[in-house]
Amino acid sequence: MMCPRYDPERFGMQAAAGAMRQSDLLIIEGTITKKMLKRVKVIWEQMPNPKYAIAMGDCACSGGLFHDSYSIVNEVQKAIPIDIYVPGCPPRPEALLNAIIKLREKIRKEEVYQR
Amino acid sequence: MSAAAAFWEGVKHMFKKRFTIKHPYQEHELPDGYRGRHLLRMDRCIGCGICAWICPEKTITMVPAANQKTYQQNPKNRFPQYWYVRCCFCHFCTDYCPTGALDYTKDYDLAEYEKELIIWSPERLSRVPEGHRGYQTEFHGRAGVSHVLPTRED
Amino acid sequence: MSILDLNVGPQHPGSGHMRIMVKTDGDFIVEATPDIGYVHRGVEKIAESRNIIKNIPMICRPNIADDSHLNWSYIAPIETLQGVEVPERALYIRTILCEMNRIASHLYGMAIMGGVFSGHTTMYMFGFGDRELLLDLNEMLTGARMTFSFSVPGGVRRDLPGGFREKLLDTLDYLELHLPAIDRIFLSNPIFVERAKNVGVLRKADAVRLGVVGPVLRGSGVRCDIRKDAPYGVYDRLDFEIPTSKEGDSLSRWRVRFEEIRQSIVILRQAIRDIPKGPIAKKSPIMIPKGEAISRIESARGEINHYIIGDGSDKPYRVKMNTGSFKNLLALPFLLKGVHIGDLPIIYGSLDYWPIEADR
Amino acid sequence: MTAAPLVVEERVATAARERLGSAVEEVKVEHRGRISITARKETARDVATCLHEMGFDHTIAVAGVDYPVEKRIEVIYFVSSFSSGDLKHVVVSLRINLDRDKPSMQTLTPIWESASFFEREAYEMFGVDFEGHPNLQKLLLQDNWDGPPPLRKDLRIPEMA
Repeated sequence: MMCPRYDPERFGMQAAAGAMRQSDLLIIEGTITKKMLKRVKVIWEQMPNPKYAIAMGDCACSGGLFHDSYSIVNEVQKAIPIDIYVPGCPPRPEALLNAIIKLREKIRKEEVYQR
Repeated sequence: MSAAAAFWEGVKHMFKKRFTIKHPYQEHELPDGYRGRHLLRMDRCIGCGICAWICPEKTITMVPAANQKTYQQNPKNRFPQYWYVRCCFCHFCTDYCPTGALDYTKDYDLAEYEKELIIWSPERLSRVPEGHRGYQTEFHGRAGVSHVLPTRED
Repeated sequence: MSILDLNVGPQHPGSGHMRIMVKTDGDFIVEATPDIGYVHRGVEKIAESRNIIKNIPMICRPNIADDSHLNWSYIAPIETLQGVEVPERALYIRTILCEMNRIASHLYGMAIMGGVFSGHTTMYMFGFGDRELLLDLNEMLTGARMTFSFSVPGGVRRDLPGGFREKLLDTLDYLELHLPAIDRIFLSNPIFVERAKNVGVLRKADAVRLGVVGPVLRGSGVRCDIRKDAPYGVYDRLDFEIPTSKEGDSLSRWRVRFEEIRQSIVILRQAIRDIPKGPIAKKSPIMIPKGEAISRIESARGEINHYIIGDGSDKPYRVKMNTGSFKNLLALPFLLKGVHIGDLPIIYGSLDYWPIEADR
Repeated sequence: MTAAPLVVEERVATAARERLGSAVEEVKVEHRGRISITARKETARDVATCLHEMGFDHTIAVAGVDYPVEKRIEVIYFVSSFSSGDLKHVVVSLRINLDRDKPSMQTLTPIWESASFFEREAYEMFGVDFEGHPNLQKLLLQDNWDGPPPLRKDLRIPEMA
């Protein structure tokens, strides 16, 4: 999605590439295994409030193709509050951009203290 | 090959045609046969459940049609219901459907705030997106149980 | 001499999660042990519980940048066991999809592993920009951008759509014009050459001893490519060279991948020119007869094997999946010994390591 | 596929039979490019060294297979060759049968260093103990994995009917 054709910087978005303390949107892209869940929680705690999370792709939303695997976390929303689910395997870049536009509408509507 | 040549290579691209598609205002034109959301033709579905059987993630559950509508070709009154949060869009269901009741659409925007909203009932599936051309027979596998596909001279 | 522990964390701008536990003494790495498994999804266990058609989308997921090779490598043993004779046209269509995928996968690797890891954003934009054109072709042929699940035992699922031939030839012409630009800004850019030359040198003997595969092996001067050594599909009818280079450093590995893009363009032109007419699939039941078979397919990251044991039912008894990245992982601790910490991204990037494919 | 004369495969098979003799239970040429050698646990190491000298210098895969009915676990080393020209298309599968309750064998890493990560994975997924392996630890599973080795047939996942 970050590529020149669907340039997200038009929306004021930049890949933080690991700088969790300055980012406020966490896109969970792909499967969360049990081994990775600890690290995802650590990242989520490090992000400053208000922060939002998008579950991108089937594996992040519901385990998708690997829903009956022994090392997969099927419901990520138990660990991290997810704001928007983007189905698709992987979803199209436009689907993710539309989801981010939808998230911005949700942010405008709700007050900050609700976070 | 000096660094200046490399730098000039990048600068040269400033004068070329812009590559970015301004997404919400310009749309990338999708080819026919793009594997997006499914389209269900409720007058063709016989409720056999082959789509539910072949689905790798068990996304499809067979549910009765809403508001007691009955279809004579579907005695058991069972229609596929998709939970798109689990669907991998491989479209084996469309290929294996013996009566060709399922079809490809170019609709890919399915994001929702809650997971339960992404459950598509048969009625919601049978809504035809605008600009949908019935290319169903051209791409449709009509494979029956074993997947022999029609030959098509290029 | 104080040894400090440094975690090159599981999440980093590269593709997929993989941690390298690095022990450093000052600026130099004493020892680096890779800690993988953050994206291990147990593909082999699930594959034993689904029938061979249901397995296809799942088997292709570990490497979505290189989906068609995993698919072909999973299908090949089933076809040998079933004894089904795949029609010519289907083999040609598979070769076309695989070579398009190899170019897209190399561009992805150069963009992320080469560009982002060495802070070279222009290469990132060039690589992903050109890759989009190939994804459009994939959409046209199979209906999906990266995850096709396109080959089924006995053939392929769709025929070439109208207008595909012209669009493919146009894209190849554009790529051939744009490759020198990529070469000027990246491979021959003195800033990148300074960082990548004589960095992470893997000599020929070590490459053979460690059993690395693909461009990493050919970068060290070993001329080995499954498409030439044990030709499958229609590769014995296509003539192309195998690019190798002697030095075995990071730059030569990228140079080998860059030349392979050129060779893939040559292959694609021949394949689209003499593709025969005829059926694209043959009726084959959803069942694997008793027996076992192993396949060898050359993917963008090296040799992929699928070892499948059938027991007569529709579910495979055992699927052993083996990918190039898992074999190249052995070179990482060897290459990182006694290296300056600044070279770690360059060496790790030059292996074009795809953690999801390695963890399976 | 034309039945090309299996010259190379026959030559390798006969060479293996002479040099190993009793150490090998069975040497079979399956079809073009595939030879399978079944060896016992004790003689695995010298069969491996003999194959290494013959030119098979790296492993392309090590697969574990669990046969609960026959109470055995089979470890298969698929080896091939980079250096020698005519052996490039040949894959030799060295099969070793181990008892299922306590599967353990001597590691072949000193001979084929490319097998070290494969053996760690077989140790983790099947519980096969490779004596003498440089660092036999977990590779893929999560840190607090307490279940049985996952790829054994007795760990059932929900979908297994």
